[in-house]
Amino acid sequence: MIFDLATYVLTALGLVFFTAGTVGLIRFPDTFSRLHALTKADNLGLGFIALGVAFQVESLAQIATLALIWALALLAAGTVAQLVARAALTTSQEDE
Amino acid sequence: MTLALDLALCALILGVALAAVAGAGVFRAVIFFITYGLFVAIGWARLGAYDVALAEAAIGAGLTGVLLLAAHGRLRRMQADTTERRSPTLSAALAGGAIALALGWAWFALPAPQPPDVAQALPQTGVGNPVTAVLLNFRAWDTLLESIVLLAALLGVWMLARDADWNAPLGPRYHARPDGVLAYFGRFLPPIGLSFGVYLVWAGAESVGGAFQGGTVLAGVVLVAMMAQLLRPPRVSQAMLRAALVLGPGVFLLSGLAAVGLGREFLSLSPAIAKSAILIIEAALTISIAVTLALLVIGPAEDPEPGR
Amino acid sequence: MNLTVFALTGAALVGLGVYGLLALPHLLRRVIAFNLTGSGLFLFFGAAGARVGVLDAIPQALIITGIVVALSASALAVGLVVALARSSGKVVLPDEDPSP
Amino acid sequence: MTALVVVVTLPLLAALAVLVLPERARVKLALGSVALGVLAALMLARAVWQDGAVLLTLGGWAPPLGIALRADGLAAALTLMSALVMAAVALAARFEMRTRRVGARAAFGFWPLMLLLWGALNAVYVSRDLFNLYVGIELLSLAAVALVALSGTAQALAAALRYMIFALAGSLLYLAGVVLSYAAHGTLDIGLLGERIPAHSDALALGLMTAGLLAKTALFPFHVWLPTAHAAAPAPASALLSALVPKASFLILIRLWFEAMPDLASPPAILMLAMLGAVAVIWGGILALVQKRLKLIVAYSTVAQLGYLFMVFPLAGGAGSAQPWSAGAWTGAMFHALSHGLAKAAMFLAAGICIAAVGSDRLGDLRGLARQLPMTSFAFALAAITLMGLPPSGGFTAKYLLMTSSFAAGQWPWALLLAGGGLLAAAYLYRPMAALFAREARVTARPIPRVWQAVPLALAALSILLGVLSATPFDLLQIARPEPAAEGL
Amino acid sequence: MTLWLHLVALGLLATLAGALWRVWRGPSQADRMMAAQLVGTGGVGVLIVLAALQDWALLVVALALALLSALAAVGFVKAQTPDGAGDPEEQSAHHGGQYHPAARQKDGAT
Repeated sequence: MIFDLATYVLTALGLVFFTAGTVGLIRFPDTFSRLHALTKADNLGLGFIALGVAFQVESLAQIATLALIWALALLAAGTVAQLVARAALTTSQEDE
Repeated sequence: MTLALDLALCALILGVALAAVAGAGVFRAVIFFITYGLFVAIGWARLGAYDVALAEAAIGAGLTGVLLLAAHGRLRRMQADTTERRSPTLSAALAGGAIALALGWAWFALPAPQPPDVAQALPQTGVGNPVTAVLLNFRAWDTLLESIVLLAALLGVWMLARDADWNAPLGPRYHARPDGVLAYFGRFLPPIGLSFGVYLVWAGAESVGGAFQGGTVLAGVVLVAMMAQLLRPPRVSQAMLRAALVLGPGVFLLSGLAAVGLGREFLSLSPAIAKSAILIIEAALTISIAVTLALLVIGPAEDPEPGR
Repeated sequence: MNLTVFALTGAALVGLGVYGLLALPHLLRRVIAFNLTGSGLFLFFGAAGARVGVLDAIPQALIITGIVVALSASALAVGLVVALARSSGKVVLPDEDPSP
Repeated sequence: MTALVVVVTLPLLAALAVLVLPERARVKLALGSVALGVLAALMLARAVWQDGAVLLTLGGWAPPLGIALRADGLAAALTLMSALVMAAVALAARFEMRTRRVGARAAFGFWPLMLLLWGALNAVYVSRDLFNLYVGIELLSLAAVALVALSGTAQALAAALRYMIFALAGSLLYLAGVVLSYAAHGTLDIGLLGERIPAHSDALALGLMTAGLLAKTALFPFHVWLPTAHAAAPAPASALLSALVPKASFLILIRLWFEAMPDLASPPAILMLAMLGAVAVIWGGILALVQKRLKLIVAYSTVAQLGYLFMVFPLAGGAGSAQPWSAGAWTGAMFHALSHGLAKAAMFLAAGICIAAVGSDRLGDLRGLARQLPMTSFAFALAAITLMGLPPSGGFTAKYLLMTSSFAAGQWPWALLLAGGGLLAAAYLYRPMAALFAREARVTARPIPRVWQAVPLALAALSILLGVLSATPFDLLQIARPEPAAEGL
Repeated sequence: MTLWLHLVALGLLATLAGALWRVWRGPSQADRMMAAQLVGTGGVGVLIVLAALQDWALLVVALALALLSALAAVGFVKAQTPDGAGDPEEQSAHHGGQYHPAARQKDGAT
């Protein structure tokens, strides 16, 4: 029961963060502030979703997989954000 | 509730596809196509086709995306001419509309036959995952030919090298700052990817996974390692490379012929050894698929500075 | 009902892809359209295979094979597009009919 | 049964071996495998001849669960014809695709691609499974596209891309039909589909598959990719592309319309296919008439010659299948496929020799070449006899059979078309022959090894022999010929 | 719980639709790519939720997606560098870590 409650709260939090990230992505004025807002929000969002779902799992292996997914997403997002920021810095332009 | 979810998902799939086809700009189309692969993978998950979802996530959202992004970058650097000729838009729209309507009509006209009973024959195949049983046992000939299709495509891509570049290493000369985040990422990812890919092949016998999915993940690992300059791009002439390419189809073909040698049908696996035989074939296939896919993405041999 | 949604989405994707394959001049976009058509077809196939309750394993296996074949074809097509652009400077097909 | 296994696996194994073995073993291995392939095809034909169709359920799983292979007389004949063409092409390529002539890249790539193409052809000839056929024709198309692009020029790349777009669109249409067939009947096996309970979606499925296969067979109006693609490839590759590749998709059409869904062969559909074939014969002939390059003439003649194959639909398909003349018409069309394969390969290989000798295939540059290359010019002339349908060639037997059945069926317009197409072929083939056999010699030709010159001659002679000794192939083609459709009556 | 998880999945899909707007709008290629990255992360989230709803085997799909969507982004970064094979960090190191207008050139034409 308490596990279910944790799931409700945590997934809702995750959803809030995802929404915040998207709003930032839409509303912020320039590429860099968008980038900045985005990476924070979606990592936290995914983290809360994974954590929330973790309260429903059937085995430890699934928790480990969830943790791995989150770690991977964190790492990838961090790396990619850094690289894209650099790339945008050196070659930033309106495309097409 | 599930209907709302599926409707939302399908609306996204269609919207993204429409944006990829109708939106101006090639780069935008490429990015929309990458997100398209992701939504379709979720769609497969909703349909209960987990093996397909895995393949679509790995191939549609991953490898095809890299392939198209790299090609777009090259075209941009060549400053290629995209002056467009007038296209027969109306007739194309009519053809597309007609085929969509025809398929839509067919959906409601289709009888629902009983499919072949895979479950009943499953115990004799040596594996518990029915999709793997179909791919590696019931319809092994398809899978064998498919692994050779990959090889044919790679040969075709290799033939696109300029004659002067033929002996150069394959693909672009990737380089990265040794202490930069890219190199760090390139060192961190391969161990995880490698174990995950191997896991997928091994697990594919009983649950979600399989040689193609595992091979695709491994190809992704190889690509990241190459992009982070941890792995040198090979040359066409390397014997090890060619051996890796033909290992999978070769083992598959020879095991099929071994059955003939033992007086059984071509490509048959006796239930007693089927499980281990399938694992061996899949392991060999995975290596070939991983190498072939990675090389398909990086492209033909090229010398970045011709004339030197 | 849910299956119908997926099947009709698949049918619409096929139509969209065929339109793109015929109407888009940029060759890279044609490759994308080809992939959309293929995956729409597979979606239709998947929905059809799921009508008997659980999804039939044979369509799943065929779809996986089809996805890999489509990737092979796309890779060759993309390679050809890049090679053509390198040697002729164009990303659209020249108007045809060779000089007799 | 063993022969069938060898026929489908040998080319693939050889392709893999060519990739791993060191360079000097490459050509020897390819030649050896081709020789073995001819032998295996002969064995298969003998097995079919003696015991009827050879059936193989792969992995021991009978359809609908598994895939069945079946070699009937037609498949055996096509396998043998392909093996002979492959052998000739390999012998010619030994000279033509040398590193010194075409560079290391093309000299390497040609061999595995040729072998893969061959493996795909054999797989398609004998497969009974619609999806397996899809994988087979994809392998075929990818190898063929790569062969077109082999020379690496901008023209070749554009031709390869145009071919690729048609091939991809064709595959998708075919695949759409396959999906509908499986969704409606739960099987992909051609034999089981023949016994199916008809569904409303069948006509759509057959229509989609047919449209896709027509694009791959390059039937008018889908022929636009063929001439440039076939002319852009190196001559040995052109020989394969023109002589063999369209036959594979045509064979699938035959399997669909005569075996899987013969009940759907309605008169309008059949007439439509035949009319497209007729237009192809005329239009391809006219375009061949105005070309100035030898390879383009030969390529456009392929567009025209493929049109004859579609005479099989009005004369032997649908309601006609139960008629006494249907056997003749069916066999005539298949005879045409065989003799055209041999003759067309001979022509392209001869064109390759001309290009090697004078460095061009413009008709003006070939004048008087017959003096320096008598064997090659004679080979071209013999092949031309087959394409015109003059006795005693295989082309004559084919047209004779088709013509007698069209008279017997009272469908004389097709007889008129056969005669007119023959005249047109004579007209467009006269021009290169007049150039080759002209009195004045414009250029001095580089010397060409006699063995190489003998290769197209042997193929052309075979295409004539097919007519002289037509009884055996005639009987072979009858073995396990599709039964007349019960509902066609 | 089932209902709630469905709602979460729907909510996630809705935010992804918002991110797609940015992919459409751009204006720079980096904007589109980052938005696609958010779509990727969100897609992983949806799959995790579906795993809880339908079958835990879907976690494997989520993992594969997380792994390979990073690959696409790295491919994008590579394609953005002047020779199509470099590393943005390396580039800025070359130019003394400074923003260098010369690298701006010839990118307008796509």
